[in-house]
Amino acid sequence: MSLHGYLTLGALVFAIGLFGVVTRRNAVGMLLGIELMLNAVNINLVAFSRFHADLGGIVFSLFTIAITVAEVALGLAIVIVIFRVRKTIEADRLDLLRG
Amino acid sequence: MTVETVGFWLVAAVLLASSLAVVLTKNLFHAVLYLAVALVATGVVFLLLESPFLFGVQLLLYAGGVVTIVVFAIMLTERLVGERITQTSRHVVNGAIVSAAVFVAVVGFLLQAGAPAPVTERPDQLAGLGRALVGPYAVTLELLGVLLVAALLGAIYFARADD
Amino acid sequence: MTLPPLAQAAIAAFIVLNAVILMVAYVTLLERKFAARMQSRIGPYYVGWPHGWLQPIADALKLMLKEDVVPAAADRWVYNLAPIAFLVPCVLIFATIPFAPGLGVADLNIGILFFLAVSALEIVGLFMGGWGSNNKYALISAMRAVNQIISYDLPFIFTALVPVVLAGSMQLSEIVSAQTGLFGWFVFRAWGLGVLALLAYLVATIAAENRVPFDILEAESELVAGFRVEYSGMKFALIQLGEYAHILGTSFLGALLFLGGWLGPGPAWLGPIWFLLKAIFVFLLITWVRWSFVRIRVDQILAISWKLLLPLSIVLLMAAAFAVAWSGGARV
Amino acid sequence: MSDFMGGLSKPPEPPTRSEPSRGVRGRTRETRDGPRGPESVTGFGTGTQRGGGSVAVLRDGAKGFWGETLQLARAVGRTMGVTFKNLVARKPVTVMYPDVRRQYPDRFRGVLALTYDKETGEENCIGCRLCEYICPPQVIKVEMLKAKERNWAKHFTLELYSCEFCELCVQVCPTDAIVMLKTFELATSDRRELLLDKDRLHALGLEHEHSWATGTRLRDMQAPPKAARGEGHRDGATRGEAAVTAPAAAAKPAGTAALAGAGSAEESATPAPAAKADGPSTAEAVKTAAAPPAAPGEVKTKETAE
Repeated sequence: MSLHGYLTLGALVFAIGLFGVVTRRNAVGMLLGIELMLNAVNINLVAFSRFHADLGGIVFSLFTIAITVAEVALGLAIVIVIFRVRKTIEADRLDLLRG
Repeated sequence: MTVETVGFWLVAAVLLASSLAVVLTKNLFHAVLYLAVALVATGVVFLLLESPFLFGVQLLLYAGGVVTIVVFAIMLTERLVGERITQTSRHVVNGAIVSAAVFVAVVGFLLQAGAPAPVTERPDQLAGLGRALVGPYAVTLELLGVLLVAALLGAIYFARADD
Repeated sequence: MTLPPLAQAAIAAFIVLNAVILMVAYVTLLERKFAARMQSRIGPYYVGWPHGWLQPIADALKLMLKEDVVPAAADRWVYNLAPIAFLVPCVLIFATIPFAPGLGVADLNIGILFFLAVSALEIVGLFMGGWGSNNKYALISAMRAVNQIISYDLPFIFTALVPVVLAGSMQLSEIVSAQTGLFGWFVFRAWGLGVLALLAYLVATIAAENRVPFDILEAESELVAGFRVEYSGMKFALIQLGEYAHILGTSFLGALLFLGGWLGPGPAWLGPIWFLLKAIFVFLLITWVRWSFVRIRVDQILAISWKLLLPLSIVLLMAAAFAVAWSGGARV
Repeated sequence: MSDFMGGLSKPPEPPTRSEPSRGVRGRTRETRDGPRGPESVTGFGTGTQRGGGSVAVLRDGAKGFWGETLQLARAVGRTMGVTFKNLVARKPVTVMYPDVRRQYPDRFRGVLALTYDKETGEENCIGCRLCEYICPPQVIKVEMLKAKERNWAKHFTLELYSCEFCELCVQVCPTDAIVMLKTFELATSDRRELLLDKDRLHALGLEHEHSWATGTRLRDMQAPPKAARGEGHRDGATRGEAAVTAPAAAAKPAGTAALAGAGSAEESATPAPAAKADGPSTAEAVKTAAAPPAAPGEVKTKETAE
């Protein structure tokens, strides 16, 4: 399989994740979309690393994975706080700053 | 058709189908389960790319960790028992247009670039990774540690019981 | 005639799978006998002479013949898939365990990482079952399970990494071969670090497998049977099988990491038997704990993890790394 | 403020939501922390001194992190030592039940049955309905068949599925007709089979070994001193319908009548001694009614004093 195959796969997953982030109303649903996008990025990084015989890509995707876990933990903590305060996690209803 | 090619198409199909299910399915819990499938499929893609170590990390942190946390959040924020948790989507057409545009742009770049020659020599990945993490990327690793601590503190601060 | 490597691997996997299932069946008998003696009872006795050795077979038959009840309000797909999603990782962990030099499905060079990663997937099947049943008890159980797994996976991983640091390899066969010699097992090595690590490993194992005293997620007195309360017949059997396979797998891993795997006196062919004996020793240790204690509270479980076990395991890991660095790669 | 291991030695804290407000909580915390002194610095208090009503589950004396860890280790060792001792040192006590039967104790309270007279071979039950009256879950139904020599039970049904095995029916039976058996084996897949009629009860009585207790024996055991009988008799006979409907009982030794009176006295809730006993069990009430004659007088003086 050529590098292009993996990159196209990554791009497709990225697009699907983007679609999820844009269209979901639920905050958790949006987070899931972000997860997909980050995954797509990882596929790209690892594919480049493999086809250039450079470990940098793998190191980077390791960092990405670690950061993603932190991001998810933090994001969900925020979601839980929002739920406590507003009793909903629908993004459209979180309009406290709208004035 | 080598084993790798067959495997790639299979995994790609699973990955794309489950990703689509993540963003399209109505039930939030099902979406998380599909995400787990997608993450495992991504791990298998890593295997195909000869990075078994990353496969392990992916399973351990993503499928074992992230999915668990998300499920926990869902259980905390939704009234579950006796009720179906549904989530609707908005601006589906616009979203599809945007993501399709992004995809086309990326693939456009890809088409212009030439494919690099596949490399044949394979260094010992595990040892190389270890050396890389404490060698050229040592500072990054430390920064990552700081970031994780900060994130942990932040999560605890946000999610603490308000007393 | 030589078979292609894929077919060889498939045959090996098939043999290991069946051996695992058989072992799991008899491990349940062992546990029941052991527990019975601890409580001055006899345990299974009637099915099969002597001492009810056919009991596991009878149990399996009974579970297979039982009616399979699906709750009307269950989330059908999730509910039906959950036992499989639970069982597969639990059995898959045996794929990477070598039972003797060269005897095993795959001796990966990331063996232990594979083991930990796959056993972390078990939780997915667990909360699928808990959620899919559409039952309050099952759901509460799943929430508690998630809570507990998040808390105990980290100490479990860190303690399992101590032998990795000492041996300097993630490959399980390498870890074993680093333990040769008199008092070469990692329990005895590294100035007592090994014993502490084994103890921490055992506690984390018990907690990660949700056994008493950490079994809040199936607490019979409050949650009936936890996440599997709605399961019956074959699906219940699959869940039980997975649970015991997981316990057995971690016992094997413990024997391999700390007790020198197949090393022992006698000729080489005794190796797998030594290994099995050591694994059963670890399993009996866990069982002993299980039948000695009462369940402890949720907050205590979390406190033990975060305030005692996690710092301890991190300190152990760091100490092991320092010891290795201090000796400059020599045997610690 | 964190207690080591969630405070193994204290009950869980009350939910924080019930706290009135942030300010109040803050203040109470300060006052709580105050007297604890230097221990609170370590962050691993024992928890035994915290709050007012905390109960020390573990023994006092475990101070600080290491103290509690040591205590925990000791406790673990002790617990596992007990089970280990059981494992190696003690023989199993299991009785292989269907093959080997345990010797039941003499006063085993098992399934109920009706008896025949040993000499004449007649049914003992005279249909007096005392057991029906005294039965707390009301599972016995008796219908009397009047006859010349003696009375008979026309129907006698016992709903064993609701029986609580209190033995009161045995205790009041004037003719020792109903007894308990040294068996419990009545498992069935049909609830209706537990609705025992007269024939079945008699059959059971022939089938299994009887328990020690019969009405006569139990009453002899609890009988008051001789002087008390007259008083108890009059008390029971004048009050309560049980005594009226049980002429046979009245003819029996006086203790029986006293018992019958006690049963009815409790129902009518008159200020008799029996009614004073706020009923842990009817047997208790029976005993009180059959108490020495001084008892009613005592009660009366008590009432006048009040």
